[in-house]
Amino acid sequence: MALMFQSDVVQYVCTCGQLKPISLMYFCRHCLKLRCGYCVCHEVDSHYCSNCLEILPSAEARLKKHRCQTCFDCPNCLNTLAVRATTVSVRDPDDPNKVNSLKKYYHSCFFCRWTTRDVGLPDQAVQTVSANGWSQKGESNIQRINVLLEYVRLLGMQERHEREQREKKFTPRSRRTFTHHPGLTAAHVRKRAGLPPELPAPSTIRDNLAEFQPAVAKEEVASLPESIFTEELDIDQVTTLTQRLAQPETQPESIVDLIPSCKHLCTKRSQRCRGCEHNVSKPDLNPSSIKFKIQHAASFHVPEVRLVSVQPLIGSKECEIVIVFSNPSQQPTTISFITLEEAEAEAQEHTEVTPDTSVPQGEAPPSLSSLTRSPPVMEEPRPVSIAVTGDVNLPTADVEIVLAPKDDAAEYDDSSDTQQFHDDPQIVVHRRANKASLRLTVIPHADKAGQNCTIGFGFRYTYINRISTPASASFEPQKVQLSSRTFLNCGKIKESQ
Amino acid sequence: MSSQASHESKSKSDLKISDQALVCHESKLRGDITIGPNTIVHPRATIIAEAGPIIIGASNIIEEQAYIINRLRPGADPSIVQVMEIGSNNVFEVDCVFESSMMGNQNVLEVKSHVGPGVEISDGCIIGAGCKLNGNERLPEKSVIYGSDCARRIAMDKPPHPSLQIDYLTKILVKYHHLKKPRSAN
Amino acid sequence: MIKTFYEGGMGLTSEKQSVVFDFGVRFTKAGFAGEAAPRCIVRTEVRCSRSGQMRKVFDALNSDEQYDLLVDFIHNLYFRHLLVSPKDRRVVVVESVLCPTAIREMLAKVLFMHFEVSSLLFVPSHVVALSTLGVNTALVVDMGAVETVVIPVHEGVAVLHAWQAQPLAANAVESQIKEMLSEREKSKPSEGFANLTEANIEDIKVRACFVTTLQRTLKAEEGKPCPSPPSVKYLVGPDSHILNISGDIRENSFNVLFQQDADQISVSTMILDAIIKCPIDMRKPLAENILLIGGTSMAIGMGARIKEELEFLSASPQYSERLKIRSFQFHSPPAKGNYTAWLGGAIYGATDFVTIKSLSKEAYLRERKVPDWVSLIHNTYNAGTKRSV
Amino acid sequence: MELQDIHYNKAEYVETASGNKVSRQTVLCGSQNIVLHGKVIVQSDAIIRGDLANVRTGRYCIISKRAVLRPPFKKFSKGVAFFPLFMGDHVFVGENSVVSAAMVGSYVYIGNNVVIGRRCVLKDCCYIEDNSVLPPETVVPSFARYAGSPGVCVGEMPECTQELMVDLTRNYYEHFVPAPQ
Repeated sequence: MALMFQSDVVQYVCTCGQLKPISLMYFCRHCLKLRCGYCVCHEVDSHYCSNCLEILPSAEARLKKHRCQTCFDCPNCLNTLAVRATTVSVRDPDDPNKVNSLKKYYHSCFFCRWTTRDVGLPDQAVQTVSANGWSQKGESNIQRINVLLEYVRLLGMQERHEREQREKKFTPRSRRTFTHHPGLTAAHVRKRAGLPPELPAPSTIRDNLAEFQPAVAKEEVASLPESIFTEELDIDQVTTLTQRLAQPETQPESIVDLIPSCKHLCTKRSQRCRGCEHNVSKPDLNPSSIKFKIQHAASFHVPEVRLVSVQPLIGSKECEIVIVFSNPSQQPTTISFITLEEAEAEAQEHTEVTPDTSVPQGEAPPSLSSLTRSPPVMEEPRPVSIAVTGDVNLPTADVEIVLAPKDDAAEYDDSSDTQQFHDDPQIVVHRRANKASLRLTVIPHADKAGQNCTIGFGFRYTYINRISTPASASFEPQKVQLSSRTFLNCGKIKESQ
Repeated sequence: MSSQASHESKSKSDLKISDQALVCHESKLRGDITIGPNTIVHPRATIIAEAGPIIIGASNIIEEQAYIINRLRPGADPSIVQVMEIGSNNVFEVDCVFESSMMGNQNVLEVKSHVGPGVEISDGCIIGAGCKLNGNERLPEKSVIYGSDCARRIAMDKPPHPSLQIDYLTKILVKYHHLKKPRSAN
Repeated sequence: MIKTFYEGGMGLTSEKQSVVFDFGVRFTKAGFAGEAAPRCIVRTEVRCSRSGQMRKVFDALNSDEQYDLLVDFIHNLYFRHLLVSPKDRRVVVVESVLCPTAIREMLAKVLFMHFEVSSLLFVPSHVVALSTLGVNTALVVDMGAVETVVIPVHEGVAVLHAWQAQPLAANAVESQIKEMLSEREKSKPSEGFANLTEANIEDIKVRACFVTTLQRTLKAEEGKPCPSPPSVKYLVGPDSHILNISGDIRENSFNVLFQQDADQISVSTMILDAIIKCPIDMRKPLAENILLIGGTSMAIGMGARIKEELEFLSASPQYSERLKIRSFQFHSPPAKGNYTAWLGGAIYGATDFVTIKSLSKEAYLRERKVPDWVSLIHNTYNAGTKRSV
Repeated sequence: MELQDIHYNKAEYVETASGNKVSRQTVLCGSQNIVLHGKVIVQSDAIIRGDLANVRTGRYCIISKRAVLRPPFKKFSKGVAFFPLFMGDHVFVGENSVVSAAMVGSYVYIGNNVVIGRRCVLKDCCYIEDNSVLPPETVVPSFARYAGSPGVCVGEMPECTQELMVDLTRNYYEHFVPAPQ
């Protein structure tokens, strides 16, 4: 249970140099590399409301400023408001003697008991109240801001105009480079096709600019109310900063000016490998679904290491630890140990062969498909930032341990394994299904007593690559040898006697 | 421990349960306790009258793992009898602790709330889930305490009356639970 | 009418809205270009995934950590608040002129290399704040968390040699509140004070304190203080310890910004000094176009006090000789003080200036450097506005 | 670290045919209304209020010590009704937590000392951190991580939460063994 309890006991080294538990990593089946949340590209797939779980199409979500139109947050404690129904008696307009009962709705917070009635908002006749039902203050600003926007836009156009004139004069060909400029496409494609530029004439711009009224400063400023020196302050009637900032536009200072705010939407996101642009994870669209269209979690592809037991760790003394390897694949996997340095060198070596130089570290064999793409943008991998505080005696690299394939059906079948492995009983202490427990000896550094004993090792494992590359036209699954580096935190080192 | 046991045996006979009250057998009641009509005590609720009697009014709900204790204050004179009075229509939700000596009517102690000995609760207050009050004060009417910082405000209305819930519980609990008999020792 | 004309114009309307950030030491404003208010104003903090504690983003111990904190923080801004993919979207960052180069280089690296944004435009907060007014000359006073920065902007150009910056802002006020409280504690310790947190002090400042008038302060200095405003009972911590916030604290804690201590510097002298450092012909337009921005400028009574101070000081022997201006006028932008600069960036970011002036991803990848803002923007904005006059 | 064996007193626990391990120190009110779908562990002093309404859990649920599962009620104009409490498979409920949800999905982790208010809906694969308080009727979407009071989303769960929870609850069940004599 790497994540839930001790997320930092066993950590893998990601291609980008980050240390992460395997549960937080992805495996790109095209690059054959480990990826983590840090080195994948996150993309917003869909928007939904976390309360009503309604999905909103992106265009609509953008239009609604990424807020749900039916769910509201309490302006007082920011919890979600609940809709309450009441019946009110209304005198019938036609027959004064008749009394109709009418259903009315108001919003109330189950947490701090704030209600829309507290601030005098009238009850609504429909359950899904649109935000317009409660008038937003500060509307007056919007008009002015629109005027300002247009003004600065015109200035911008004027500027562009000048620039284009200049460019026409001096470097007539330079416009071509603009087509590489993202965003300018439509206007410039038009121009390249010989159509007139879409910019309005400079004279029109000037005329429109002349219409603009700049703001005028005034002598008067909001003065301090005299009453502040004499009247008692009821601090409970003054909003907190958190409450104010939840409504950035109005930032009300008094509790009575708080109005419910539409709930912010949530997103479902997909993750894309930044090396090859393939998705490593893509969730189902439905907000209630926990299924994935694409899910390449590292734990589905890379053998998982877990720490089982540790003998007391004493500085400079040999201590025994037991780790368990489990095989996530449906095929037998062979693993063998290598040192950290070897694993790192192996990663580097592969990089040199790889034409994809922008991904300087990785275990993958050269992949030709990357030649056709523009180099991906990626941060430089970092050196691993963990200090090893114990040495580990690893079996030599020629000791190969075969892990049985994972068999989902076996989970329900408790019959013992019939397969025979020719294991060295000194190393392999136990086997069960797709798992093998191994015994290693660790020598904690004597001078690190009181600290955690961190050990590290690399291991090679076989991986069946089922992706057909254009280079190898055959669809035969390819068996490749990959390597990985892991760091184990074995616990506190005791003082040596 | 032995002194506590003797205290217990002495006070067993002091348990007074109104005949309209409903006290589940699996609740733990110790000491001089009076339970008013229509009050419901769920299984595994604990009421301990240590420093003096506890008088619980009508139509209260005391849920499982609620812990109401009239505690002997450290250093207090044990000869002075200190009475804990709980009014009517209060709800003590799961896992709440009430140590104060005074509660009015129609209050709610939400799940895992804690009211220390120095806090007097007036009427219509809600102590939110997980809120712990340990000061010395009297909460004004319709106070609401909520959130991790025990923020407070005054509500417009009192919390809803628990009578509807009591009606339902009275019907349902008798089917499943043995009850402590009114006015008798257990 | 301008509007209809515009819509027929550009091919830009179909483009994704640019994202506008204003990273403050305490609060960050984030939203979209062309919108009237930021989508969020959040504390510049991230929750550390290991410890669960909140970390202030700009309190990093080293540059690697700084980088990681920025990545985490901006990731949150995009996916929890703005809810759009950062990749291939333009970014406008409103930055202080005094922002260290290392920070802006790092921001550029984070945005380009980690978030793969398509272009980045740094705009100086003091200059873009003017686009919320449509003027091109103003004296911009930015009162933030750490410092107050005064920069005169004349015809769209920041008059850099005249700028003033002093740590006279929210932090100073909060230390003052703390000091005044602890002063009283010496004689009468209370549990309320013992349990007081930084967040409480900020809360006290926001909810109980205000900026008093110069009149009252002068009277108090003469030894004839006016009666203090009523005190406030403030509850601290879950045990609701009562802390008494005296009228003195409520009224006078903001005075720390206006006291001319040993160094003879206050917010008001900064403003006057900035004016004096400008050429004579600029002085009057600047004094008549003062723009107060930043969260601290939102304190109740701040504008009135600054005005009073300026009028008083300019007539005092300290300044009367050097400065002949006696009248000061203030702008009221269509925004709250704490996001005025952001709004400036949002207005500016919705125009062609973004396409013209931004640093593109391609250019950044070639150079791996951000040109200095002076060469990037100020002459442009100036050029544009000048022609319009 | 791989889970270590958790030993229990053999005399204290009852193991049913479907593999449920239920402590005798629990209060299962209205046990005829409680359905535990197999390999469920209910530890000492846990309370399940089947008397109020039906309580149904899926397979491999772990109800820790002193946890309370309590069907929620809702007030109507005419009276009060208690609603059943449904819980999916592979759910972990931490110690001292009070769950009054209407629905708890599968692969949900509820930490220690958590309050899940009345009629909350916890979707699959969500995670409630220790000491959180979810006000009544809160909806926690899938893969969300909630904390605080009131509980708010503080982060996300990894994509393989389902596998992690299956692994956790299975392992827990396998390591929950009688103390050696």
